[in-house]
Amino acid sequence: MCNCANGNIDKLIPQLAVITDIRTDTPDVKTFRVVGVDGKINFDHKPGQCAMLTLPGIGEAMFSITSSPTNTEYKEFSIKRCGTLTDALHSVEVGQQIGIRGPYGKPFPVDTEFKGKNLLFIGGGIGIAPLRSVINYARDNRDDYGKIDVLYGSRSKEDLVDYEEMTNEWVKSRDFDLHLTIDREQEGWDGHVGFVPNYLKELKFDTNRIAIICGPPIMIKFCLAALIEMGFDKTQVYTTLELKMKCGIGKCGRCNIGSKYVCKDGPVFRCDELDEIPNEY
Amino acid sequence: MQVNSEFKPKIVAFCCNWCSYAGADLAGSSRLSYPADVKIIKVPCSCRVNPLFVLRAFEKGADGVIICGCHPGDCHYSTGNYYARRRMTLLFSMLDYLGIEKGRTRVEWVSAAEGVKFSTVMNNFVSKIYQLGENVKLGDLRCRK
Amino acid sequence: MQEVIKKRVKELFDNNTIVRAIGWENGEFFYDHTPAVFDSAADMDVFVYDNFCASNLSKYLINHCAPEGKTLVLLKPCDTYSFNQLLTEHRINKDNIYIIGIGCDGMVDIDKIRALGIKGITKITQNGDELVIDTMYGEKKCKKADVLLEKCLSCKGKKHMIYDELISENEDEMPQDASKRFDLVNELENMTSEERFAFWQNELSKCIRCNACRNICPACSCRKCVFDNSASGVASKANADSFEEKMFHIIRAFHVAGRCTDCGECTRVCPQGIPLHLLNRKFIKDINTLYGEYQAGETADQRGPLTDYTQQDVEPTFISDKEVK
Amino acid sequence: MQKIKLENINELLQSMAQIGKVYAPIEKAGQVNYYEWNKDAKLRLDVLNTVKSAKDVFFPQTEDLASFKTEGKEISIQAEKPLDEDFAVFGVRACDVKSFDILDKVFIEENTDEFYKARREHGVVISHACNEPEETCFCTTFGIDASAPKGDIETYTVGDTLYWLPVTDKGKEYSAKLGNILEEADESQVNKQKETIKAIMDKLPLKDVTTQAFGAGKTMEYFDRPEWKELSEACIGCGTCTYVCPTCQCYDIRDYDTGKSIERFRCWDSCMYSDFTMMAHGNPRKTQTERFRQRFMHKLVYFPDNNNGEFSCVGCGRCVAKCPISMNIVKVMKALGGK
Amino acid sequence: MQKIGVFVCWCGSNIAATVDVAEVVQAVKTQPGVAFATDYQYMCSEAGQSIIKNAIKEHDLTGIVVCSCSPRMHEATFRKTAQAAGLNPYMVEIANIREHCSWIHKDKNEATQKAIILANAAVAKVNLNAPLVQGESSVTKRALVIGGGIAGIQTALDIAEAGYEVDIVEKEPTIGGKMAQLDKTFPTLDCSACILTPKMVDVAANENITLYTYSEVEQVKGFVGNFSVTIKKKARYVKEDLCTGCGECMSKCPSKKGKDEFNCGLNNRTAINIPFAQAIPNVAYIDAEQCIKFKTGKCGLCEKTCSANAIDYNQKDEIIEREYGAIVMATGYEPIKLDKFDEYQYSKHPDVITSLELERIMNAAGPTGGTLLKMSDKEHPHSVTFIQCVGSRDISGRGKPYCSKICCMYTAKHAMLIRDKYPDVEVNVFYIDVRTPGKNFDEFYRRAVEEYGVNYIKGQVGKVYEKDGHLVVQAVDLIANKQLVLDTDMVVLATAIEPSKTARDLASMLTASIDTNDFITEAHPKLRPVESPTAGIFLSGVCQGPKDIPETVSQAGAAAAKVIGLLAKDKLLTNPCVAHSDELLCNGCSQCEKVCPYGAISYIDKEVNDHGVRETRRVAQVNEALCQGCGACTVTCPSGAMDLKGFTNRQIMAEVDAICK
Repeated sequence: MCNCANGNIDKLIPQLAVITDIRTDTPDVKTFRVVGVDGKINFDHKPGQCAMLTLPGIGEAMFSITSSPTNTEYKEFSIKRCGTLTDALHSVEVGQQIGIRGPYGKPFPVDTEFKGKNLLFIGGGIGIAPLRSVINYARDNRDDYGKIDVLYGSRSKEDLVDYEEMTNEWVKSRDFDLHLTIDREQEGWDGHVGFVPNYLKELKFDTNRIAIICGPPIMIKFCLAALIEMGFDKTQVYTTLELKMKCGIGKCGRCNIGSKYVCKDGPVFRCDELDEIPNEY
Repeated sequence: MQVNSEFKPKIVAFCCNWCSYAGADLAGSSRLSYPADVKIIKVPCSCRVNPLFVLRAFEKGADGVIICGCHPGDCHYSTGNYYARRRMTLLFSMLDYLGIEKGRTRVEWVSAAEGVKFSTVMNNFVSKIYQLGENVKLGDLRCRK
Repeated sequence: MQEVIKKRVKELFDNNTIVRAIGWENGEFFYDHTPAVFDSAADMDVFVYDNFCASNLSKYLINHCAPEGKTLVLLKPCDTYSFNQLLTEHRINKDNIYIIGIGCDGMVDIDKIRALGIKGITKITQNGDELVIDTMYGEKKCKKADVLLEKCLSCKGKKHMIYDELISENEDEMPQDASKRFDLVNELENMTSEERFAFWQNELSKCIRCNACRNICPACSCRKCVFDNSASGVASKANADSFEEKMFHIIRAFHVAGRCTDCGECTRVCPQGIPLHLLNRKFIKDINTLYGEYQAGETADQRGPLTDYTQQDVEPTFISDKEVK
Repeated sequence: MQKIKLENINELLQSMAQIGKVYAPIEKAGQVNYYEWNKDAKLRLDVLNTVKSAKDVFFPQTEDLASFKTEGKEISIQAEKPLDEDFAVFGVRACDVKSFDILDKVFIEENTDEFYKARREHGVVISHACNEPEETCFCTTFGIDASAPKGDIETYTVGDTLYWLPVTDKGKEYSAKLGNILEEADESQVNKQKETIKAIMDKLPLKDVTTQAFGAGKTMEYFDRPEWKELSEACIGCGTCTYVCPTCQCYDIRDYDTGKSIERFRCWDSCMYSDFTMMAHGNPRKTQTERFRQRFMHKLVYFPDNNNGEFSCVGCGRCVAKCPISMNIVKVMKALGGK
Repeated sequence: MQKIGVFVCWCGSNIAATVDVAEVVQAVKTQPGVAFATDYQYMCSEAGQSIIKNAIKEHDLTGIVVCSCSPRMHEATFRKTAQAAGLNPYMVEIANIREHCSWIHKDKNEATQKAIILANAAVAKVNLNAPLVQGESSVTKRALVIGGGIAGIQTALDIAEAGYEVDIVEKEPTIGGKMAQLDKTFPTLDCSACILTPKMVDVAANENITLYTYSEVEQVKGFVGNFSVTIKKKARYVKEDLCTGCGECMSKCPSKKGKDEFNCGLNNRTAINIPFAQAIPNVAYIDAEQCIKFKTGKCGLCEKTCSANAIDYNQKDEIIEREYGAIVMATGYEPIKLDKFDEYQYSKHPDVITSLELERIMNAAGPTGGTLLKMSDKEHPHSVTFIQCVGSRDISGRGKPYCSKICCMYTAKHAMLIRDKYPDVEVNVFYIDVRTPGKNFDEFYRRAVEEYGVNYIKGQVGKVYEKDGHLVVQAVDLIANKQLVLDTDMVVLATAIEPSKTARDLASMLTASIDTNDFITEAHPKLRPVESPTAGIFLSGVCQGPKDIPETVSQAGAAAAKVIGLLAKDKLLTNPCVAHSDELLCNGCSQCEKVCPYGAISYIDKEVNDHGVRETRRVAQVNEALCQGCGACTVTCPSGAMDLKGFTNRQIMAEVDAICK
């Protein structure tokens, strides 16, 4: 009966999981820790992949898995409140069961193109969510990668997701630099102030690295332009796309751009690949 | 007419806050009984009742829907029940046209002073629904499973 | 007529009265004309007006009465009712629109011709009351009256309710069969409740929820339909149960009650041939009998019957008190 | 090859129904669609195009996926089981038969959809050759031979007789179960008929419609063409073309609260709908032009891109006949490809 | 999702005897959103409220459901409780398990199951509740009194005395109303004019009072504290500020055919006219329909006569816009038309008159100079017959179903006055019942019978007819149980009174409810008798129900007190359960605007951002201060753009779903 990888009748059927921890990151972002009802979730993922979360009657939506695959105990999802399902998720308590299916999408090429390279992560707002999985994976496999820089910005200090983890754990990693910025001056903030693309230009990275951008479309656009200006080739830059999704397996048609399905062929794209598909995102 | 003894109808009564809900309160304080199958939803005015609500009730398994408001001319908002009267007249006529038993829907004007009328109206309506039996024509079968 | 219209529209382009025109353009076959937006006099070469221009163009104006320049629209008599209704509801701005009212002597339903067993049709010409049909298998003839579109069978008349100029030869002709408008509604009303239920169950269960009826309807002009709005609580997409199509069609008819001009587009476009106009006409008939004769879109400043009342209105009980058949 | 007199066709269907459900073109309230056959049904084998295509049988407009029950924080999930009984679909025209291949590529080749796959495995496709193609037909454009409709069993109407030719093993197995209701026949009549049909096909008005200009790798060539705006101008954004199309496969997944449980079901959706790609913060396809383009680009370019140049259209002509404003893939192909 | 607390009240045994409250508590705990549930004997008690407050704090509740008596009883209580615990008061819903459940059902299981469903429905609603905040609106410190009879005069004087501005709108050329037409008042028999006219003079003299006579209210917009009223001041053709009221014009006016309304049309008046000597304002007006100048263009005698140059034939109606914080209805009454009572010959015989006409005949300023005369031949009558309940307590449909209340007493007064002044006149009174509840009323009636020899006959008059030059009354004497045929010279009909014909139109302008008899409905028949259910509208005098003068004056004072209480406030809190339009969904079709009884919806062109598409659209806007929250607009809105806070589509459907589960 069970023909599917996830042990279910069909890929579209979620399996049961339970929320074991809820962390409030920012006023509108919470991170949920999810495990299978009988312990582990029976699918593995790679950094950058997503999963569909279900609250029955409210709906289903695709979220980036923010925990690293090196952590096999649980999966984490950092979720910003922005619609019906996310509203509902933000109001649940520990112990709430949910439906989960996945993994979906093409991961970051952590074991191929990224290997041995210097990595520059550029994130804005909730855009850090997909990056966190890669960053932690790279930290856990520290020897496989070169220098790691994380440039992360948000509206305000309160809106910096994973601030505790970044400042308490990430910075302790070898060859790791964290560059934080917030949009406007704020009391109690002595770090950098300014938009991410501008800070990126100020930091003047050399091109001997791979850049991974994730954040609001406008930020991605300007960061990409800045990187090109700095001499990066598009093949050195990765980003993720966000479109409406229903099935997660490239059939329902929503996330179709050109011949690509973001849920299946993305969400991770190398920037030169984006030139080959219509600008419909 | 065959009456199924097991049949417990679900009846939704939309009552306007100013007249009919108070009329139902008066029926209560006067201990004027009517069947427990009737469940009241308070709305500010009969004109708040959207045909969607009526159909929604049937969809989810209601066997009868009754709307109660102030007597024409006595609307707290002066004109609400006049609009409600036209809307419901047309809606009920359409349901009848589609072959839905017309006894399943009703509008009654019950004032705050008419506890007796409220009780009588509900007794009559419920007995009509018992006569008609289960609503099978206008419901989502998934809710009847 | 087609050439007269074409010439006049070109003139209006040339003297800069208008910057665009909405009409019909030639299709693959002689009968599949598509509504089109013409941007210049030269574009008008593919303009067509004949027995197969049934589509009501008034709804397109919602998106085409933008402030820059005037848009010309060609409206048949029945289309002008929809136009007026859209004006009433402030969905279009007359200042930016130039209406040519064009005459119409009824539009033809190609499916009705096919239903007569006439196949391989290549061309149709009108000769008085008769249609001469060229087919791959020789010439055939039929009475035009026998193959009119459903919506033309209860024509409201040849008079335009609103226009800037007219190109019409039969403006004062009165409809012949207006009295038959409610015949089918009456017929249904005279059935037993069970028969009616069976009739509608049969018809509505064919519905595929393609929304053609809604999207073509000039009265269904909501920016976002409740049935498409996931926040409305009643959104639905396909009929998972026989209830959903009933809900959709009852509510749709109710939402246009008192606003529907009976233009008949819903029935014309339904891919499953559901006589949707019989729902709208039921409301129209009830409104006429209960609240006085009302024709939506007759003028642009009427108060609709559902936003109006009299103290003496009939009580809803009159329905439940009607004799059970 | 076998045969049966058309006047006895109900006996044939009766025997078929004993093997499993039979879906066939049946008239209800004036329209012909695929419904389950029973002896009171009005079979319309003569009708060329059903309103909804035969895809409805394998990929139904709505189907349940799972049922959830919730209590407090707890949830239980009950998945629907894929179909587990044999059935047949009878009277499928060549174009619709071909559409199953296209759907198979979507639903089976990668990330298999178990519900669809189960139906395909259990379903016997009994095709029916076209005798009188209509002017809206352009299946030849996609290399489809309406006179040889393929499927598991091919059938032909010649005069007052239905000819029956099992093609695949599945078809032969099915035919074997029918016993001796069919009598043996030779192919001469059918072959003669095929020639006649071919002759008609050559005369069809849309016979010259060509896909030459389209195909894999042409995304950027066509994406920004100005014709899209003109072509889509009249489009009312309904789903008629999508829902009557035998190859459109977009779907939605929705939940329905019955009061006792949450039923998760899948239903057809249309890329022509304004809310199809709508997200909380914006819509990547803002106007009808983009949605219109998506549908035709998908059929003519994107799908070939992913499927060795195969088009996602079978030329059945349903959209040509049914579009409320008479805009269709033929007009699109001519407008874009002709220039 | 909310965190909801459910509190099930026993109401002593009122609920607990029929509903298993513990079972309700257990059942609701499984509902989505419910974080806490408990029961208690009296939730409305201090202790009960403490349970709620503590639970809100302890469990961090975002909403509560109280299963108790009707929300009409304690919704306000529990909202305050919630507020005290820091919860928005509109996150409270009441499941009415007493009036709608325990009190009407006997079977405990049945009642318990219903209570559970009602609780579930309330929970389902609260799950979708949103915190609502009451708005504030200002108060215009001025009152409008519609009607310048004794009710309006008294109300206006009391409000003005408290220091607030008040305007009186009176449709007649003078204030005074019906009381000014009366001769004497019961039961003291003091002169009506003598006690009324000083008050009229006070009105004129009071700086806080502005009088608009010969004026009508045309339109009312706004809401409590902020009414905007359009008043039409009809042209008098006499300049009010110049006219001295000398009356010269009246003596010269050649048109003398107008019916003198003040004297009930019993005599004629001139076209230019001052209704009566003590009129306030004491200013003439020209009846254009009677005036020869207006009819033919010739004449102009009054203009020539007027030494004050006050005549202005070109005067136009004046439209005045004024703002008010409160409006008092004091529109009074009229005797009913007697055209359906042909049996009494009222329209046919001049000696059949109404009681009000008799008042004028008895009055020294009346058509006969105060002498009781037959109107037919101006002869002294020898017999007068009174018929009671003409059109009152009538269930035939010709008259009014109610008792007009004042007739018994004024008839006793009339009978007594006639017998006092003309002892030779025989007075008979036909009555159904004599109703004399009131201070000194019954004593007064007994004096009429015992001291003045008025002949009271219990019975109904079948018909009145003329025979040989005098009137014949055919009646039944119910006590003697015999037919009576009585010759008489005059018949006086105690005609029923009905609310002024202007009341219904005014009520709809004011959105005040009105009953089938056209009396304005009070907010509560016992507890709020001088207020309309529509906030800011108050009732004074007979417009609310039949009353005599002392009752009218006391109600007028009460209404004034309520108005003063309102005007004394600087801010009013508004109902937050108002309509709201989602501008992204709004089509701008104006249907909602058409059904709004308060004119609360207007349309503006606004730039919106619809999922990334920026454009200017015509969208509906609700004035939250005007909106009263009826919801009529929500149903006209096909797209669902218009919704009602506190009763949203989703909330109501959630209740429906919960009930139909």
